[in-house]
Amino acid sequence: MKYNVLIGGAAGLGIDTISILVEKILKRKGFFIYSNKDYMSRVRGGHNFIQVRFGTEPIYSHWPELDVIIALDKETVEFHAERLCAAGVIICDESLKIEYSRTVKAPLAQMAAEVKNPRALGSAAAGALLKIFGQNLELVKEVFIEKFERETAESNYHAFQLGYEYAPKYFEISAANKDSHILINGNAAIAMGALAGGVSFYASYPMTPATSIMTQLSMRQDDTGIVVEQVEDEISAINMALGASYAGVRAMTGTSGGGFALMVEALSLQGAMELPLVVVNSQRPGPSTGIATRTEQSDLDFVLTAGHGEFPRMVLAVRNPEDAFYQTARALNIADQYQVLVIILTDQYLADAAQTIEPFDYSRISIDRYFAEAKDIQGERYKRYMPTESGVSPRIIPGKIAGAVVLSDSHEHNEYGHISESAEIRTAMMNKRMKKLELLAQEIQEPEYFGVEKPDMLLLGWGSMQGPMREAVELLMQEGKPVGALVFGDLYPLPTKLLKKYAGTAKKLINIEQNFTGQLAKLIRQETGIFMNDSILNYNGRQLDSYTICSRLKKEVL
Amino acid sequence: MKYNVLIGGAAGLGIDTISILVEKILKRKGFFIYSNKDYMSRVRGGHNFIQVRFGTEPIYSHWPELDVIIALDKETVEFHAERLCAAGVIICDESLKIEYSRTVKAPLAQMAAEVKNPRALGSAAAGALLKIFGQNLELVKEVFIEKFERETAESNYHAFQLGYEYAPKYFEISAANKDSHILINGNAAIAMGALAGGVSFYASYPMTPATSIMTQLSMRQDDTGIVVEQVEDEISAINMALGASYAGVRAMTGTSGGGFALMVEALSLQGAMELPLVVVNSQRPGPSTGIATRTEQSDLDFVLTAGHGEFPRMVLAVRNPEDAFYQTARALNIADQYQVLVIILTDQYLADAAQTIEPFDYSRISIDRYFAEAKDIQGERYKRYMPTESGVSPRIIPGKIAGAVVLSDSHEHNEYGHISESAEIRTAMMNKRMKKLELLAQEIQEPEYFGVEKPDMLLLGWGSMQGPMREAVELLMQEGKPVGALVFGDLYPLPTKLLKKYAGTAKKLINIEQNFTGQLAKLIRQETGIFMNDSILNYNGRQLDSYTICSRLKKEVL
Amino acid sequence: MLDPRIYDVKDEISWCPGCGNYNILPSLKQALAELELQPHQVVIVSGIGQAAKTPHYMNANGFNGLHGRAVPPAQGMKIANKNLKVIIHSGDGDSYGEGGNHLLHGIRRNVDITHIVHNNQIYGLTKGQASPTTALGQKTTMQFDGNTSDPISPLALAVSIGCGFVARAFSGDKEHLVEIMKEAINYKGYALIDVLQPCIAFNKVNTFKWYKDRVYKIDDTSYDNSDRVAAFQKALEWGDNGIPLGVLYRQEKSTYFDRVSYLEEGPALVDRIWQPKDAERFMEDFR
Amino acid sequence: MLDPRIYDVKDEISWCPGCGNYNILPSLKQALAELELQPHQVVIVSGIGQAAKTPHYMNANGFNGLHGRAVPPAQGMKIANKNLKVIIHSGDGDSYGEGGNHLLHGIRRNVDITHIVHNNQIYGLTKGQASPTTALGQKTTMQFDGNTSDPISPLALAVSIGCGFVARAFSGDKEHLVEIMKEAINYKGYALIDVLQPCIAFNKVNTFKWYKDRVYKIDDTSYDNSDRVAAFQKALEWGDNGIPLGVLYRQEKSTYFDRVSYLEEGPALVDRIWQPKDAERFMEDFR
Ligand SMILES: Cc1ncc(C[n+]2csc(CCOP(=O)(O)OP(=O)(O)O)c2C)c(N)n1
Ligand SMILES: Cc1ncc(C[n+]2csc(CCOP(=O)(O)OP(=O)(O)O)c2C)c(N)n1
Ligand code: SF4
Ligand code: SF4
Ligand SMILES: [Mg+2]
Ligand SMILES: [Mg+2]
Repeated sequence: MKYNVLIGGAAGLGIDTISILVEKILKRKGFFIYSNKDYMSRVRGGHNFIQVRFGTEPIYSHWPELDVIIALDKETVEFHAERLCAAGVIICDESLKIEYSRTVKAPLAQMAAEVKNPRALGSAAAGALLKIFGQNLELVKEVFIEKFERETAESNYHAFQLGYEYAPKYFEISAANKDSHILINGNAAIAMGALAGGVSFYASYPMTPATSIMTQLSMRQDDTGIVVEQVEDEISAINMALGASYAGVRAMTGTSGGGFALMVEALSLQGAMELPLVVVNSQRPGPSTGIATRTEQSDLDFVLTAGHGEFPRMVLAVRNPEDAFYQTARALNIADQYQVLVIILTDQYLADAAQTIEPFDYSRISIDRYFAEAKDIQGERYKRYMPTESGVSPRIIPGKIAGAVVLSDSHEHNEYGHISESAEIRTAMMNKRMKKLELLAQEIQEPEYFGVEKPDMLLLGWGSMQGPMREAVELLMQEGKPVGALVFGDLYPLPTKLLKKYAGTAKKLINIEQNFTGQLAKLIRQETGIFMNDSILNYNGRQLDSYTICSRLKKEVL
Repeated sequence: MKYNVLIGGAAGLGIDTISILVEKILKRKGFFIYSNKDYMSRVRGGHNFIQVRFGTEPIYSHWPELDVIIALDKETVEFHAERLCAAGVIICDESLKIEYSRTVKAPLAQMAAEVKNPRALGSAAAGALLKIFGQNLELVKEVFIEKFERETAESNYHAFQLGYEYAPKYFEISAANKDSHILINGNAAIAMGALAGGVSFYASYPMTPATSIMTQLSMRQDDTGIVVEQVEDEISAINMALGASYAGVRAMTGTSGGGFALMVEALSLQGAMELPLVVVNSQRPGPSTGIATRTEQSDLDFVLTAGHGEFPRMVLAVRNPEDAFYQTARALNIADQYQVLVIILTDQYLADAAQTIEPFDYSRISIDRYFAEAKDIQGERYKRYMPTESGVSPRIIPGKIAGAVVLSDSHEHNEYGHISESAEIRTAMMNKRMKKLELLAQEIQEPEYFGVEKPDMLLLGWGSMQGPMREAVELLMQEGKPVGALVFGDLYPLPTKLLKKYAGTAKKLINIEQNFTGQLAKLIRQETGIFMNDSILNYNGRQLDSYTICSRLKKEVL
Repeated sequence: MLDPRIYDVKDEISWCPGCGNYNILPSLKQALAELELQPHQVVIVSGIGQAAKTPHYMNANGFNGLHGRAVPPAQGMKIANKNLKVIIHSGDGDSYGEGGNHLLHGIRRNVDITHIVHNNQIYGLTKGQASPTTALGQKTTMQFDGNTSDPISPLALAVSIGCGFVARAFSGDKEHLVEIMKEAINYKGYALIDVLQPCIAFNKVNTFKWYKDRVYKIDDTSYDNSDRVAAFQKALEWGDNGIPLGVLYRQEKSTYFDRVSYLEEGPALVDRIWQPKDAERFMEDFR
Repeated sequence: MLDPRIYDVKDEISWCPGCGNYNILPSLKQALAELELQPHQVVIVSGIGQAAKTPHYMNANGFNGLHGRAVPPAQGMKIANKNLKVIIHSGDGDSYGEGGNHLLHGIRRNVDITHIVHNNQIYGLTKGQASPTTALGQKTTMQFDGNTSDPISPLALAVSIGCGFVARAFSGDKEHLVEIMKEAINYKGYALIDVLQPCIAFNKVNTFKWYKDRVYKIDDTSYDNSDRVAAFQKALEWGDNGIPLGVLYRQEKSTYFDRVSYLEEGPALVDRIWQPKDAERFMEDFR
């Protein structure tokens, strides 16, 4: 059983606070949660909303039909009332002129006034909501105490109680289990993965929807002894990270497409210097500034070949908060092991979508640095780019071994790192570097598969489409459709085993992507010659949900 | 009949002057010329050389076998003597200790001393060369008068005469025709095309091998009234060009891969604003600084998708100086007509390779600006992004029409250019912009084809590979091989008519590229599903010649 | 004088109620109207940020480009059409952070444009991180333990590069702001105005009151604003000892147009008359 | 003192014979040797250009990065390992042109690095175009009718941003150069040395003789280099009236390490001890 609540209003009215309260309380009561955000690029005004889905089974994505709307303003009702299901309820302040019959017009402002805290209006609304879903008050007060300062906790909890008392009960749902989950969004999970993976240096410039990765790290820098540096521009961010990587620490940077574009020259520097580096691109709709606070998957083909000249790289997309955690830690290891660039793709949808998941298993994470030691360095002069069978040269930390100096160079260079224009050395160095692509191909993880054993219709997607596609497959299977979905995490080198297996027998291949040109389909064509038969593409800045996927499949494809 | 001369020495010794003299004189005498440069990234010292091929038939490329070496230092002989053909001759100063039998050890330094101009040594060597090829002195003096200041012209010509008198005659060649050609390299031809095409503003930052485009324009800015601005960085170059384009002038910028990387964010701005823009990327070996003064074709896949988000673009590669001229002028028109980005790819080989070609036909060039006028603007408020059937909106020059203001925006916007986050407007604007890809597809020119009517073996290449591949096909056809070559100029949208025609019947498809990963092959796979059977790839910074292509084909493929 | 309302547009403004930007916008309209400039003669150029939304809130030509990159297109369009009045409106992060290099070299190039910085000493649009003018040690939504970089003095910086018009205004003093804007727009060359602008949402230190309590107007009778060293000294004044408002430095110098003489003397570049055949003569160089 | 020859490498140097860079290289070796720094304790960081080839001509750790981007990696590696002596050697184009923004913000950040600019007032490696320090009107291989931008005074710029160590030296005066280098390397914070360096190939105006005839050493007894306004005035001195050499401005101030106290107090970041399990406690925030 699942319910879906929308909390809407202008920026600055406090929908965030309501959703945090509601999510935390429902989580503590043992429900599964999935919440996602839809907000405008402004600080006050406009129209923002958060959708909180909760229920007794795991939830992987958002959903269009609403059971309850908490409307902090009239627009919220105007924009979303049509999505209310038949039994749906609206909660709002009594002052709003709303016609809809099943509306709980509570004196929310008055309740806030009663507790002498005008900002506690949202807590009153949260109280009404909890009552509507027939929840008791167990575990609630604790959440207020955690979230607010002492005095405001009192007044907010009081307002909550008033709202709770006022509202009728509409729905019946109770959680079967005790809460054992964490509730975390994609960006926080990346930050947690980076911390677990031993990142020591994160240089970045604020850019939505990547900023919160930096914030999550920054708030813990004291505690961990890492350095999080906000720099003057993205060019500095990546070059500074490369400098730190050269000096031997795990370094990382993150940004969105426009900032990533500014990093492109230095991606290629990574290629020449063979310094481990992890770069996160949290995508939003382009081109250019586009829509700053919305979602898209349109940077895949860009990041696959970003950078002048040729050098190996790995590109992966994270699919949900759990994946984001483990993959970030994995990326740091791969970058170190092969001295390569690893690009992590995420997007605004995932960045801001919070999900209840199993607690991270830290024993699954290791920090593998692959440094050479004094005894491993052959000969008298250290060869930073020593030819080896694998293409990976022994790397040391500058300053740690007396007598050994480390020379890294952006030009073509010989094994010592010295500039060289020799045709032979050039060819050898290109071969050495590009050979790592073979090693990376061995590291590659196959896409996740959901569906029947032999699907007639194979859906293909990547990254944040995982949740919606997983749910869509479930819905279609319930209708008896012979369907399956491959959702790629690792994208380059492209894993092709499962792809070839399922594509070999499926009658229809359909890529589902949040972009215009079908970038995954293009990559698959390029790497395998496999063509899609059809595609579901969406590029309006909002994530497709499983419902829409199913109905578009039926309308456009089936 | 063709001969091949190499002029070699350290940077700063004056090999440029010798080659200019030799090329000009031979040209004036009615020979066809093809010369190319191989130089190091330094101002003095090292080893540089220029190869000058000349003959009685058109020449399309360089050639490995040498007939004459002018050696200004010993290294020149050490490095290149093995390439001398049996009848080959070396010219050098008597002081050089050289063992080779057919060496004209002339007292070049002494001749220079005799004319009281130590820098005239090269002219003496040029004189010796002319004599060796049995040329008379007709039309020679004029070249000295043109090239040097009054007094130095005298002394240099005198030195030339001394060298001429000293040397014996070795070869017999005479030109059939009067000189009617121009002798121009790829970068100068791009600049000439830009001037003919009415470029008014060129903003750029020096970067080899693109700098000489700016130099060629800069030296004529007074004369033409255009503005050539050297800016602080490449980010400024492209943004300034976009500002100028917004204001209504034809604007262009040029750089090499590293500078292009810095422009990537603004490419995407072009996409959002729909401002006409032409960007030249003159390629050199990467990754990163790579080898600054050498050649490569490794930025194709990079420029195809450079920029975050999705927007239409056209990518073309110029194939020789003649092509460079016409294509640059064409690019400026296409950019204006569709308000798109046109990326022109060239490379160091072509940038510095001079060829005798038919004079440019200026009557073939037109400057078509496609501006709307006051009467074309419907309604009261100007809609910069008015929806139209074609996707191209009427564009006006800001400031020219009282009452009409032009708003260009990097965000997603409505038809007026105002920020919008609406899902509907977003979708409509994406559709509008991307629709231009269909228009561009109609503009696309098919690749050039050389070879037999139904080739068994089809070679595929692009850009500067045209000359070497054309000659390679001729050589293979002389051997009776059923071979053909498609050389792409327009690359994106990819023209596929001839490709499908020839690929349909050929038994072997082989891409020949100056890169590691076979980027054209990848593009063809992606766009058509056609896979190559084999490839000849070279990435040592030196351009493949036809001889090497043929021998590698025989060794690796046939 | 024109009616400033010709610059109005109906589109909704998305700044927070109470934001300092609300005073700058009408000041600009007022200044332009007083200068008798029509909307189509003016271009408002910006980067990205709250301040950088200004082109959307004006009926004038507008170019809302990339974060940090307002200066290059502004120069490009002025060079292309010298008849346009080109005015940059952008934030402190945009102008001094991401765009620092263009400011530096824009001043050197001395194209005749006006650069108005809405300096709220914070990154507003991205929700409160430190900007290049945020005080050392100030806590923000990103710098939890306080900002670790020294703030710059934008005016001292501009004076050091030789900017010929360097001024400061306060969004809370509209009349003065309008006067400074007019003077800057009329100045021939690169003119920089740093406008103190409270961000009520994210800068809880440099509030309206904080500025109001500290700003004072330079005394034109005793202060010689053509003295570069004195201007530098004045530009360093900040904080509790007072924050000077006014034109701190003014120097007439040759502009880009003086230096590229055919631009100064001839028609605007956009009006250049040119046919392909006009370029044919350059082929002679390759004969 | 160490033997400066431990810094020698055998690889060929590709600078033009007679280039001013030839004096800077041994000065650096001398300074490092006198400071008893071993090659593995030092990193030479550079961008791209003739000056930027320095890391290749030294037996020390080296990072020869991107054009204009020497400052960011230098800061990154110093933050990562505070035990390294990080010294930037790069050109005027690199440091003040393409890299201008990083200089500005590097100074603000005040990481303890030394930035030595080989200022030949020209782009050497790319064959003679104007740099940000080329004189207005000077003809070059690109500016055929003369440079149209005002040159900057790098020292005035650095003083204006509050750089705590701002000096000028001349490649023709090795002894003085070595002394300045030593002082800069020992200084705690961002130290900038602008070294006048004749480019014999492309700058025919600012020749060895041109510099030689104009440079003079600041008189330490009468000049107070802790006075920022005086330093600014001194920094503006240029050309026929004399070019001052020496430490124009010196101010002790808190460095980046002082501001991020656990870096100052703890081990170097590269020696941080950390296990995945150490991060487990942060999961509590998501319960
Ligand atoms: C390349 C790039 N990096 C980062 C951003 C995100 N961004 C948008 S506005 C802004 C800061 C704005 O601060 P400021 O210029 O001071 O303007 P304010 O909002 O304070 O008026 C940032 C970092 C971006 N749009 N582009
Ligand atoms: C992004 C980028 N743009 C341009 C270049 C080309 N480039 C290399 S060095 C240089 C200028 C060097 O001038 P300067 O820094 O003064 O050094 P110098 O050679 O005079 O010592 C330029 C423009 C480059 N390598 N990278
Ligand atoms: S965030 Fe600050 S600068 Fe932005 S609109 Fe709100 S008050 Fe103004
Ligand atoms: S070009 Fe100039 S700076 Fe470069 S090595 Fe030669 S003299 Fe020195
Ligand atoms: Mg700001
Ligand atoms: Mg220089």
